[in-house]
Parts: sequence; structure tokens; C-alpha cells
Amino acid sequence: MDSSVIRPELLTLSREALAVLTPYFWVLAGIVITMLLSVMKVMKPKWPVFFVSVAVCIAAAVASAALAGLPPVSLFADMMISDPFSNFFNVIFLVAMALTALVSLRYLDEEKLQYPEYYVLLLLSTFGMMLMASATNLIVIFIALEIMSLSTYVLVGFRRADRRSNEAAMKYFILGSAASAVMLYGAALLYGTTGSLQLSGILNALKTNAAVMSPAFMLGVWLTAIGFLFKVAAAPFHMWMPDVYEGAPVPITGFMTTGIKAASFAAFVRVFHALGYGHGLSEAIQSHIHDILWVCAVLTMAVGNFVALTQTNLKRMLAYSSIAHSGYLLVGLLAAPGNANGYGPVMLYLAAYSIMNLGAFAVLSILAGRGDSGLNLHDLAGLSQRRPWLAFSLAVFLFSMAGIPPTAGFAAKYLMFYSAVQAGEVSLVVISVLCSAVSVYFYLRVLVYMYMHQPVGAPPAPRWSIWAAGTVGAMTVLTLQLGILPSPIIELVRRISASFA
Amino acid sequence: MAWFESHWLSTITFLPAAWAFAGLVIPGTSKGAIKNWTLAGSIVTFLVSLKLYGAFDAAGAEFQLLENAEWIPSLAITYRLGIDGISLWLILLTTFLTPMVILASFNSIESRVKEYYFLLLALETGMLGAFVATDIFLFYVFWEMMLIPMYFLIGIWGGKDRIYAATKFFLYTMVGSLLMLVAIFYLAYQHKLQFGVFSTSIVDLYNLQLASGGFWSVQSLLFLAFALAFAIKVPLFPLHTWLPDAHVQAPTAGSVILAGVLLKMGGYGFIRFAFPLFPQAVTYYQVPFMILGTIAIIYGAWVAMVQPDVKKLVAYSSVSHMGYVILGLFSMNAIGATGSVYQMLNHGVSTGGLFLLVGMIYDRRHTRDISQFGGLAKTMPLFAISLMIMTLSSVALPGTNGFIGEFLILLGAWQAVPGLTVIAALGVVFGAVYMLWLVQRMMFGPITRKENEELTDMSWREIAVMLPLIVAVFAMGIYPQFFFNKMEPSVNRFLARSMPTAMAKARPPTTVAVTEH
Amino acid sequence: MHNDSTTHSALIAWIPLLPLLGFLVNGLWYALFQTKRGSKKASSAVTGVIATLAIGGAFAVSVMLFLTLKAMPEEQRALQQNLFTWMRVGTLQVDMAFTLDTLSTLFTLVITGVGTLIHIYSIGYMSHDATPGKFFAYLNLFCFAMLMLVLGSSLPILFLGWEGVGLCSYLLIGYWYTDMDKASAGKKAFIVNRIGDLGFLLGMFMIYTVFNTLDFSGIQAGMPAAVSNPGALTLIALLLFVGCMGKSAQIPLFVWLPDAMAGPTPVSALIHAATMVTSGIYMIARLNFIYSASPSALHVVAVVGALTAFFAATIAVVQTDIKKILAYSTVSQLGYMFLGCGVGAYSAGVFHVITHAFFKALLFLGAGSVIHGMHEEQNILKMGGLKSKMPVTFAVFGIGWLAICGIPPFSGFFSKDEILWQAYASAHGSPLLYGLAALTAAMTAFYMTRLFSLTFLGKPRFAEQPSYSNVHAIAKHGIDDHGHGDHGSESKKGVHESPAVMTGPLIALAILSAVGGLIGIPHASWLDEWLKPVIHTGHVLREGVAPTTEWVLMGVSVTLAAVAIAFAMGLYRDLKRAESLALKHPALHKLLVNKWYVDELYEALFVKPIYALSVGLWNGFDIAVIDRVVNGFGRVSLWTGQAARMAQTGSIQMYAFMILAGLVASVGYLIYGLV
Amino acid sequence: MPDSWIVLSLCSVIFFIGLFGVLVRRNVLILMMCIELMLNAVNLTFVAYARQLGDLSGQMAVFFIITVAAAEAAVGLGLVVALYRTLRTVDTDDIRLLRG
Repeated sequence: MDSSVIRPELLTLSREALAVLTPYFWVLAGIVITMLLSVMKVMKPKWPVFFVSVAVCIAAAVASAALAGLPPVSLFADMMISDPFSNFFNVIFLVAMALTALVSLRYLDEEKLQYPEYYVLLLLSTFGMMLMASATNLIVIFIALEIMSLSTYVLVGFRRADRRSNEAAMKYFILGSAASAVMLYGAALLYGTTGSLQLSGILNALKTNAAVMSPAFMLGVWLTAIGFLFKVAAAPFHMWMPDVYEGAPVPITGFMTTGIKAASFAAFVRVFHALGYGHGLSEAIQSHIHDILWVCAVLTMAVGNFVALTQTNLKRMLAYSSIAHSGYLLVGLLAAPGNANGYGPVMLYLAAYSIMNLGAFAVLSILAGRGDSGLNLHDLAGLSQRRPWLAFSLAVFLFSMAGIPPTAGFAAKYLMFYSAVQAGEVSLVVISVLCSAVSVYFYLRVLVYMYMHQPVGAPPAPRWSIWAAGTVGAMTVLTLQLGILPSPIIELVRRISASFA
Repeated sequence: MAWFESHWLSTITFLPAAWAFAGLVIPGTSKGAIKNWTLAGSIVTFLVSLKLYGAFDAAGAEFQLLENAEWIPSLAITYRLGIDGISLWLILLTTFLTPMVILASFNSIESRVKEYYFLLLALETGMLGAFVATDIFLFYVFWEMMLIPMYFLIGIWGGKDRIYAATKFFLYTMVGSLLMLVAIFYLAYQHKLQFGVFSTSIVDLYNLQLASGGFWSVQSLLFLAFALAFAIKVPLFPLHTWLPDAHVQAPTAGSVILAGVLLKMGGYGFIRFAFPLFPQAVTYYQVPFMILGTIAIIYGAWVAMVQPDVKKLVAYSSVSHMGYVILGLFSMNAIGATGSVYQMLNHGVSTGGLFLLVGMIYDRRHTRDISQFGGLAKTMPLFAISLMIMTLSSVALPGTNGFIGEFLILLGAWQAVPGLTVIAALGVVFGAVYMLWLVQRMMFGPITRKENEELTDMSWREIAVMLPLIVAVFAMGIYPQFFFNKMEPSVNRFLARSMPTAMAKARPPTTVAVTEH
Repeated sequence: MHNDSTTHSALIAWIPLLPLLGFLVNGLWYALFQTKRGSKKASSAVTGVIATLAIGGAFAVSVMLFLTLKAMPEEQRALQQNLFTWMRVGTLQVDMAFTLDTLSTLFTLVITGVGTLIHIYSIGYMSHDATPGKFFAYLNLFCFAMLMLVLGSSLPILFLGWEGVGLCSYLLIGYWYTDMDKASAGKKAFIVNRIGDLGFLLGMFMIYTVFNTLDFSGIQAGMPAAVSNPGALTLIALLLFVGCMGKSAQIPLFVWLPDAMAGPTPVSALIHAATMVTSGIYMIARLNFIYSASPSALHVVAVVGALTAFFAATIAVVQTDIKKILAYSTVSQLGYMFLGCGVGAYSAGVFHVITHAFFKALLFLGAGSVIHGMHEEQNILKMGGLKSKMPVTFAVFGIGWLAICGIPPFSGFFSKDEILWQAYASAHGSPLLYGLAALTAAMTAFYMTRLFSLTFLGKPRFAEQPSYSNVHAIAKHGIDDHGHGDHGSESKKGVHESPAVMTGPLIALAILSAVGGLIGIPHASWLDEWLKPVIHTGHVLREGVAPTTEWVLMGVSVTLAAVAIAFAMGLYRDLKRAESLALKHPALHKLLVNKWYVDELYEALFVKPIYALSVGLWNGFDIAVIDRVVNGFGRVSLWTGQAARMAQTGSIQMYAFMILAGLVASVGYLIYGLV
Repeated sequence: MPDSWIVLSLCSVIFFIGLFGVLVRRNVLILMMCIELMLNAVNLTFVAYARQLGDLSGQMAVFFIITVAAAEAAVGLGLVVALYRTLRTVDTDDIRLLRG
């Protein structure tokens, strides 16, 4: 293309472009306002910042939800796109963000960490996620990823007086940067072999000339994939996750398990699809990538579940279970091209997983004591007598993670396995269900402590706050609702994935 | 009212749960109110369920009192209820046993009363749901939901090793049922391939033609996936080891429900799903399963004989009795199958009664060690009489319900594999050995321990618990035809479906007409 | 005539139902109102009268129906009643239906008749018992079951009664349950019977496969077709005979009957002598057409019968417990009956059933009266000279003794002689069988005489005041559960004759034992005639047997009996000589006293091994293998977790290295795939 | 363009030097430098390809990467400072509290 010509239409935004960008504008506005509020010394920034960030999230979420029905709109010369897919994920991110903020408020007070930067960084990271879900250009994806990650590095290390928090941040930072460098190198190779950074361009190149599929291209594909596999903590690229999750402040852990995982998968799905998996790739390459991902999925499920058996710290246990869930998601990803539901199962699973995880971590942040202490199994002993409703909610979330009806987790699992079976991945599904049978054990163990043990000692007084309690309640209801009447959301994700592919 | 007329099954299924939720408003401190409220709920459920007997027309369609609602249209998963002559009786058994276990728990459960009775009613809903579901996926959902209340019942109100037992129970069942879930998906997909649409409604799935022959054939693998889940539930040797632990650790009510209803889920599953869906596989595995059933009969009896713990003894006797069920089912003829279904009801009544009695004596002495007893017939004559009657029913004395079941099962099995039946029939002897020996050690002889001298006989409440069971024992033994009349057509349909030869010549109608009432 | 017979058919059900009614009345009354601690127990008079009325009513009905049958033309002498369908499954159809034909009517008469007498007797015998209500309830229940057994028109109904009587015998043997030995005896009886019933069940299944029905009429109708398959018929016959072995205490399943004497004496008389134990003969007579169709099976029956007869007699010779002796003699007499059936002389077997019912009931009740008078003393060595103390008992017991010894004209003579003759002469008989039977007859005479003389003749060998043994007996049974609690006062009277309520039945039975044989006088046997509709087997003689031989054999047996009696009389005039004789053959004596060690043998062969095996299976397989495997899965997964955990060292470089490793491996695989 | 392979292989060499640096070095600051090395290798790759393809978007990408790298360095250094405050070390062998 001739780059010397100035193309003014790139510099202005059409009306509909502006319309579909509203959620992003909301969040940007939120970022700016919160920054200002936190530096202006007119008043104590805690409440205004909190309210603004939550408000913009809600506003943006509403906007995205409203946009979810519209046909795709490509923006900034195909640098990014606003389609139902991206809006679906935007809602997840924004809700996750809002709930994290709600949960954090009291938590930060207790931890003496009530700094406005916290919310700013949350918003920034959320913005990065939104971009990731909607970017269609490798460089944009990279930038979005970095926006998300850099703010998250800081959030992980937010309890900066605490060694664990710092260590977690450092590990996350080093490995994360290295991984994104690897991914970037892959992007470079893709660019070199296909001559385009646009996902659509890459796909075109693939479809038009087969010569593209050189080893260099394959290397590019795979290095990019590894970048994402690292972010979603698929074995053997998972090892940062337990440490980081354990070290990070509880609400942030919850935020990461939902937001970052969802964002990474969203982008992964886009790239994966753009790299022609399931359509366009030559048979040999296709089958090889399939094999590798297959092994990856099995490893991930196995490692996550089996190691989780040995954990006694709830945060760490949930970290491993989160790895395991990445494994299930990979199953969905593998099976996606082969079945009618496409990437729908992945989307539903991410939604359900975010809901139950936000709920679970909300409970944990209520229970956690000073410096995230008091999160060992035996600290939960007899919780059902001390706090019946809290115990009940946690039980619901855990059953949901174990995939037992009637919960969201079950709905997500069966849609995913149902689709995988249709895609002919029967052996993989059998392995997955056996792994989830293993997982039942460590989820049940928590219930055992909550319901079947008598309280021991004096556990830290729970940090009640109306916000956190509200979050837990809402998530419980949502988990059960999705479990009993999953039909609407299943319809939704099917429609979206249909429009997407 | 009209709504009820068209939704009897939903009403009966969800009545207990609704009642339980309504009961949550009662403050946990007023235990008496909670107990009575729950008892009333279960009795109301029973009375309502009696309506089914009249409503079900044996001569009518295969599944009756149908309800069909969209649930997950995108996956063609429907909320589809219906009963046939087999589930009818299992439903009645469930609603019949629940009030008794609730009444039996009045004195034995004192801690966390509210949760306890809530869970009992929730459990009832789960069980009823599994029996009325005619959508295989819906069945699976109820099947799994049953686990949760039972898990807590064992784990919270159980004995010393309750946590181990509860976890074992839960995991054992999970492993089996998860594989079944995969098989269910596969079936639904097969239906899509063969008929163009997804479906999990069993009347549709019955039409599937699945490749058969050999171990690795689709049909055999699917059958095994189902059979594993059901065999664990039955429980079939050698998958039975969760049962003794669960039974012994569970509170009385838990044991009764477990033995009385949950074990039946296994047999019911075989009848409703495994057999009609995979006829060739069933014939392929007929003999192996009959052998397993026979082993279960003898093995269970022998192991039961040497148990020092009375509850464990009864638990192993369950293994033995359910072995008969498997034997009869896999004999694949009308006599054996009817016998099996009947045996399931019998086992619910007699073993349930035995567990209730064990619970009563446990409440008095807080031990289940047989050697702790002896000569109780002297201090507790009524208890002795009840125990004797339940024992007779359990050893299948003619005139009691047990005989009808075992006689038919053995007769049916004889038609199929005589050699095996000879061995299985030995269970008749060993059954008598361990039960009578139990009675002798507990009831007869001189009173050796001081604690036993002042035991009080059954209270009126306990008599009220046992009386219905005793009546049932003789009623079912003397006039079984009352039950067969409603059962027979369904059993025949089941056989027609389950036998490849019969399948070949005439497939029963799969379009189900709603029968008006 | 016809509708008359139908109206009468409607009455059949009442024969079993009346005792059932009695059971319900007494049983419910007892269970609901007499079990409360300290509640007043109903007296044996009231409850006994209720029970007696019930069984007596049944007797009246039986007599009436018997007369009806008699009035009917011979070929259609059978009444049917169908109450309701018991089971109808697939091709199987079992009705709760009764048939009263010439065979079953005889049994109903014996059961209800003898039963009534024994009920009356029990009123007296159980007068001191703590829970007569329970006792009479059981007794009625037994009669009900027994009547179902003989009236049932299909095998399952027969089996219903068959196991029902087993239950009652279990309950009544263990009636004084606080004595563990008695309880165990009951259990033993039930379980040994169960082993027999197992054979019965399988026989039923076999019949169903061959005849496709379980009704007697249907089976009979199917015979012509079935004879083509003799193997199956033999199998059926043998399997059913296993059932008889259990119920009628034949080798090898006879071990329970002697122990069964732990029950109250009326029970021994009614169940373990007169009625229940003969149900095996009833079944064979009922299904005689099957047995006749299978000579080999018949032969087995005959041999087992003869052997049992002899074997039991040998044991009876040396026993000292009065009831034990009678028990073994019962086993022996049952052997006779099977011998009779086994040689095809079913009517002879039935005949002996009837006479045996009379005199054995008489003997048992007499023994009961003795025991009652002697305050629970059962050892005949501690008796003697009761002739003067209990004249009535002495007299009637004497009649019973002569009857069983086979002295004409008492009933035993006719029936036993019929069997002996058939054993020798019938087509299925042989001299060997006859020899065994005759020898047994002699031994029977011997040991019965021994019993009789040691009990009634000679001089008393007991202290006037209650000896230690019976105080012990009282103590053993406890004050209130076994009667004679107030023997403290009564025993002062010392040995005494029993009250009229007990002697009355004795006399009645004595008369029956005396004249009962007249229904079966050789060559003019009313019985054979009467049974023709059911048992149609003309007695064909073995070739080479002259009809006149019958008279010779008759003489032989009578002389044998006489000699044996004389010998015993002489031997047991004083015990010294008897003991010296015993000392001459210590080994043999020991063997016999210990009943050929059969119990010990079974204990070692079956009971112990199976128990050990079960323990082994439980600990060695259930826990050690299955459970270990199950928990093994858990343990292994845990170990896997631990192992995988090792990699999680916490070192950044380690993690980075893992990433690189994964990268290299996967890329390697990719490139390898491409080139 | 025949000559670009030299550049590209050079880039890959540099990239892997950086990667191995991350593996072997223990000082956090040096680790960050290694990461910079990797990023710059990527930059070079972009440029080379851009030249090979005669397409500007590769060149453009480089600017973004440089910017991001700068931001990354800033955050990283901040974290290092915080880490050093609490642990008094920047040696990766000493930051192994979280494990197992």
C-alpha cells in the first residue's frame, strides 16, 4: 500500500464508531477522573475514587451490554473491532472490576492500604482487558496485554510492606515480560511470513497462498500461542500462577483469576481463529497443533487437580484449581472448530467461572485476617455454625467449581463436554471428567472443614461490609440461576460465537 | 387446581423441597415445631403420591402423567416427566419410607435439627425427581443432586468415621456418574446424527441404533459407562465397599433412605436406561453380570455372617439382597425381571425396617456391637417381635414379601442359567444363617449385661414407625398381585425393548400419548 | 350333588383359617397387652381354650368334608377351592387354591384330630408356663401352616406351608429362648430345613421348566408328555427328596430332630412326631406319579429310608434321655415310611404315617406326663417303678409301646408289617431292604422295651424329694419363663399322676393306637381303596415271590419283636447287667452314645470352614484388597500431587526453564512434523 | 531479499541470548536487561522484515515496542525497589518464600 498519501478518514471517527466506543470512553474518563481526584487534595480521595470507579464500570458495562446485539463494527482501520464477542467479554471484565472494587473497600481499610492508585490501576488493567478482547492487530493486542499486565504487576505487589506480595509481583513481572517478549517475537515472525500484522490479513495470506506455511510461520504461530498459554497458565507454562495468586492481595487474586484469564482467552480465541486453526491450516500442521494443545490440556488438568489435592492454603488451592480450569477451557478451545457451538462453550465457561470465582474470593476476602492470614483449611473449621450463610455461599461456589448440579459450573462443564464430544474429542473428555472427579475431593475437603468439623480457637473476626456481602449474595444467586436455567446464556454464547466465526 | 391436574408429578416431586424452604422460617430453637412441620410435609407428600396409583392406568401408554417443558432448547434438553408401572412403585416406596425415617429421627437427632430436616426433605425431592424424569439428562441432574443432602446427612450427623464414609460415598458415586454423563452426551449426539436433531428424551433415545458386537463396540462401551454408575449405586460386587462404611456411619434415617431408596436407583437405572438403550450389549454381558450378582449374593451373605457390628451386618445383607436384583434383571425374562423390581420394593421395606430397629436399639444402648446384647427378647418383647418379622421377611419366608421376590428371581434365573441359579439359591440358606444367628445373639439367651436389664420396650412412636412396615411385609407377601397388576405391562415393555430379538421384530411405539384423568 | 360339593368346597379354606384366626386372637392379645413389663399374663386355661376351639373347629370341618368326600362317587372324590391369584407373572400362574382329595383329607383329619388332643393336653402341661398365650398362638400358627401344606393345590402353596411349619418348629423349639442351647436348637432346625428347602426350590424350578406349571393337576396332566424325559423326572424327584430329607429328618439331614426335643413336649408330640416330620411322605405320596416314573429315584428313596431307619435305631439303643430316645425312634420310623414309599407302596407309607401319628404322639405325651410328674427329670436311668405312681400314664404308655413294637393287633403292627412285606415283595423291593427293615424292627422293639422297663418297671431310682437335677432344671429355666416355677410347693407332693386334662387326651390316643390299624388290614385294606384316586399303583409283586410268603414274613417279624422284647426285659431288670454289656464293647458304645459323631463331623466339614472362609473373605478380600485398591486410587493421586509439587521450587529460573523446555519440546514436535 | 536472513538469524541469536540470560542470571536487574535484549531482538526482526517486505507497519510496530519496553522498565524498577526494601536483596535465589 502507498503510505505517503494522508487518509483523513483515519483521523476522524464516524458516528457509529463513537457509539460503539462508549464503554471504552467511560473507562478512560473514569481513569482520568480518578487520577485527578487522587492528586487533588481538596478531599480525602477514598470515597470519591471508589464511587467513580464503580460508577464508570457499571455505566460501561451497561453500555457494552446494550451494544452486544449490534453487528460488528471495525474501528481505527481494522486495528480493533467492536462485536458481540468483545462486548460480551467487556461485560465480564467490567463486572469483575466493579465487584473487585466493592470487595476491596473494606479489605484495603483493614490492610491500611487505602490508596486511590489501587482503583486507578484496576481501571487501567480493565481497560487493557477490554482492548485485548477487541483488538484485531497483533501490535494492538501486545499493547493491550502490556497495559493490563503492567497495572496488574503493581496491584499484585500492592501490599508493598509484605515480602510475599513483593516476591509475587517480581516473579510475575519477570516471567510475564519474558513471556510477552516471546509472544512478540512470534508476532514478528508472523508479520514477516504473512506480511501483515492484521489478524484478517494473516488469515487472508493463509488462505490465498499455501507457501506461507513455512517453518518460520509455524514458529511464529507457536510462539504467539505460548504467550497466551503463559497468560492462561497452561502447563508447563503455569508455574508462576500459584505463587502469584498466593502472594497477591485476595481481591486482586480474584480479579486476576477472572479478568486476566478471561482477557487472555478472549484474545487467544481471536488469534487462534485468525491463525486458521480448524480452517485454513494445512492438515499436518492442524493435527500437530492439535496434538500439542491436547497434551497441554491434559497436563494442565492433571497438574492443577492433583497438586491442588496437596494444598492447605485456600488461596493456593484455588490457584491450582484455576490452572485446572484453564485445562478444561483448553478442551473447549480444541473442540471449538469441530462442533456447532464453536467458541460458545469457552465463553460460557469463562462467564460461569468468573462468577463463581469472584464469589469465592469475595468470601475469602471477608474471612482473611491481617496480611491475608487465616486462609488455611483449619481456619474454616465450623464456619457453618459461626456464619451459616457465608458457609453456604462458599459451598455453592465450591460445588459449582466441582461441576455438580444445579450450579453454573455444571452448566458450563456440560456445555463444554457436550460440544467436545460432538467434536469427537471423547478420550479427552473422559480424561477431563476423571480429573474433575479428582477435583471433587479437594473441594469437598473445604466443605468438610466448614460443616463437619467443630470450630477450633478464635479465628479472625470476618471483615463484614455491606458491599462484600452484597457481592457474595449476588454471585450465589447468579451461580444457582445459571445452573438451573442456563438456557438464555447458552443461547447468547451460541449466537455470539456464530457471529464471531 | 387445573394446573395441579396436569402437573401431578412436578407437584409431588417439588412439594417436599418447597415445604422444606417454607420451614426455614421456623426458628432453629423451636425443635418440636420443626420436627412436626417436616413430618406433616412428608405425610402430605405421601398422601398426594397415593393419587398416582389411581391415576396410573396399567393398560395405558408406556409413560403417563406426562409433563413436557422446554428447559435447554439449544441442547434439546427438556423438562420431561412421566411414570410407568415400575417408577410408580418406587415413588410410592420413597414417599412411604420418608415419613417413617423422619418420625424415627425425632429422638435420635438433637444437634442442628433445622438443617437435618431440611436436608431430609430436599433428599426426598431429589429421589422423586430421579424416578419421574424421562429425560436422561434431567435424570442425571437429579441423580447428582441426591448426593449433596446425603453427603451432609452422613458427614454431619454420622458416626465416628463419618467424614471418611461421606467422602468415600460421594467420590465413588461421582466417578461412576461422570462417565455416564459422557455417555449421555454421546447418545444425544448419536441421536443428532441418526435423526437430525439432538435429544435426551429417553423415548427418543430408545430408537437409536448403535454398533454392537465385541468389547470395543460403541454399544458395549456406552453400556459399561452406564453400568459402572448403576453398579456402584446398586452396589454390585466388587464395587460395594462404600456401602458398609456409609451405612454404618450414617444416622438411622440416612441408612434407611440409603438402603431403601438410593440403592434402588441403580436397579432402576438398569431398567430404565442401560437395558433398553443397549440391548445387544446387555445380551453380551448377561452372563458376566449374572455371575457378579451370584457372587454378590453369596459373598454378601458370608461376609455379613461374621460382622461384629449389627449395622454392618445389615449393610452386607443389602449387598446380598441387591445381588438378587441384578441376577433377576439380567436373567432377561418376565419372571426374573418382575421379581427384581419386586425385590427392590421388598428390600426397601425389610432392610429399611431392620435399620430402623437397629437405630432404636442404638438410641438406647449407644452401641452396635452385637456382643453387647443378648436376651433382649426378655426386656423388649415388642422389639423382638418386630425384629423377628423383619428377619423373616429378609430371609424370604413364604407369606412375607421377601419370598415373592427371591422365588421369582431364582425361577427366572433358572430359566436363563440353571447352573448359576443353584449357587445363587445357596443364598437362601446363608441368608437364614446370618439373620437367625443375629437374632439369636441379640434377642435370645440369658441377659448377660446389666445395661440390658432395664431397657425400655418400643414406645408408641416407635411402634407407629414399625407398624406400617410390618403390615407392608405381609401385605406384599400375601397379595403381590396388587402390585404386579400395575407393574406387568411396563416390565413386558422393558423386556421387549431389552431383547435384541424382540427389538428386531417389533419396536414398541415411541410416540407417547398423554392419558387424561 | 355338584352344587352341594361346591358349597362344601367353600368350607375348605376354613380348615386352615380357623387356626390362623386362633393365632391372630392369641397372638395380638399377647403382643399388644401381655408384653408390657409387669402386665398380667393370660392363663393357659383361657388362651388354651381359645386355641383348642380354633383347632377343634377345624377338626369338625375336616370331618364334615371327609364325610362329604365319602358320599361322593369314588372317581370324583376331590374338592377344589380357589381363593385368589397369588402370583401371575409371565407364564407363571399360582393361585391361592386348595384341593381336598382322599389323600389330603386323611392328613387334615390326623392333623386336626391329633392336634386338638395335643392342644387340650397342653392346657394342662403349660399350666405353669409364663407365656401360654404365646405358646398357643404358635401352636395354632403351626396347625395353620401344616394345613396349608396338605391342602395346597400347587407346589408354591405347599412350600408356603412347608416353610411355615419350619418357622413354627423354630419358634417352638426355641420357645424357652433364655436357654441358649434351646435357641440354638431352634436355629439348627431352621437352617437344616432350609438346606432341604433349597432342594425343594430347585425341584420346583425344574418342574416348572419341564411342565410349565406348578399345579399338581397340571403336573399330572403333563406327565404323559414328560415321561419321554426320564432324566429330568429323576432329577426332579431327587431334588424334591432333598427337601424331604430336611423336613422328615432323613440321612444326611436328620441331625436337627433330636435337638428339637428342646421344645416343650407337646410340641415334640405334635410337630416332631405326628405331623410336620411326615410332610415329606405327604409330598412323595402327592407326587407319586413322578416317583413311579423314575425307578432310580425311588430306589434312592428306599435305600435312604432303610438306612435312616437302621441308623437312628442304633443310636436310640443307648440314649438315656427319654425324649431323645423317642426322637431317634421317630427318625427311624420316618425311615420306614420312606422305605415304604421307596418301594412304591405309597399307601403303606401313608398308613404308617397315620398309625405312627397315633402311637408316637401317645408316647411323647406319655413321656411328657412322666417328665411333668417327675419335675423335669428326663433321664430314664433316674426313673423306674412309676407303674404304681402314675397308673394311667403307665397303661397308655404300655399300649403305645406295644404298638410301636409291632405286636398285633395294635396299630403299629399292621402298618409296619405292610411296609416290611412291600420292602420284600414289591417290584422295587429286595430281600436286602427287607432284612435291614426287619433288623430295625427288632431293635425298635428292644430299645422301646428298654425305655418302658427302665421308666415304669423295677424299683424307683430317684429320691422322693426333688433331686438336685430338677432343682437345677428349674434354676436353669429360670423361674418365670419355663413353668413349674411354683414346683417348690408342688414338688413336696413328690412324683404324681398328671391331671385329667392331660390324661384324657392320652387315653383317646391310646384307643386310636390300639385300633387305628384296622383301616389297613392286609388284603382288606380300606385305606388302599380310599387312596386309589390319588395313588393308583396296583401292587405288582417282584417275580419269584409267592403271595404266601407274606404270612411267613408276618410271623417272622412278630417273633423278632417278641424275642427282642423278652431280651430287653431280661437285660434291664437291673442296670448292672446292661452296663456290663456296654463295657464289653466300649468303642461301639461310645460311638453310639455320641450318635456316630455326625454333628461333630458336620461341624468340622461345613460350619467351621465356611465361617473361617467368611472371616478370611472379609478381612482378606473386602478390606485388604477391594478397599485398599479404592483408597489406593486416592493415595496414588495424592502422591502424584506431591511429586508434581516438587517442581514448584519457587525459583524464577526454574519456572523460566520449564517455559523454555515446553517451548523447545513443542516447537521441536512441530518442526519434526513439518519436515 | 537474500540478505535479510543474516539479520534475521542475528536477531534470533540475540533473542535467545536474552532468553538464556533470563535462565542463568540471578540478579533481577540483569534479568530485566536480558528481557530488554529480547525485546530489542524483536525490534530488529520487525525492522528487517519491514525492509524485506517494503511495508511500514513493521517499522511502526518498533516504536510502540520501545515505548512499552520503557514503561515496563519503569514498573520493573519500581518493583525492584519495593522488593529491595523488604527483602534487602535482588538475588532471585533469595526470593523463594512462595513455593510448593
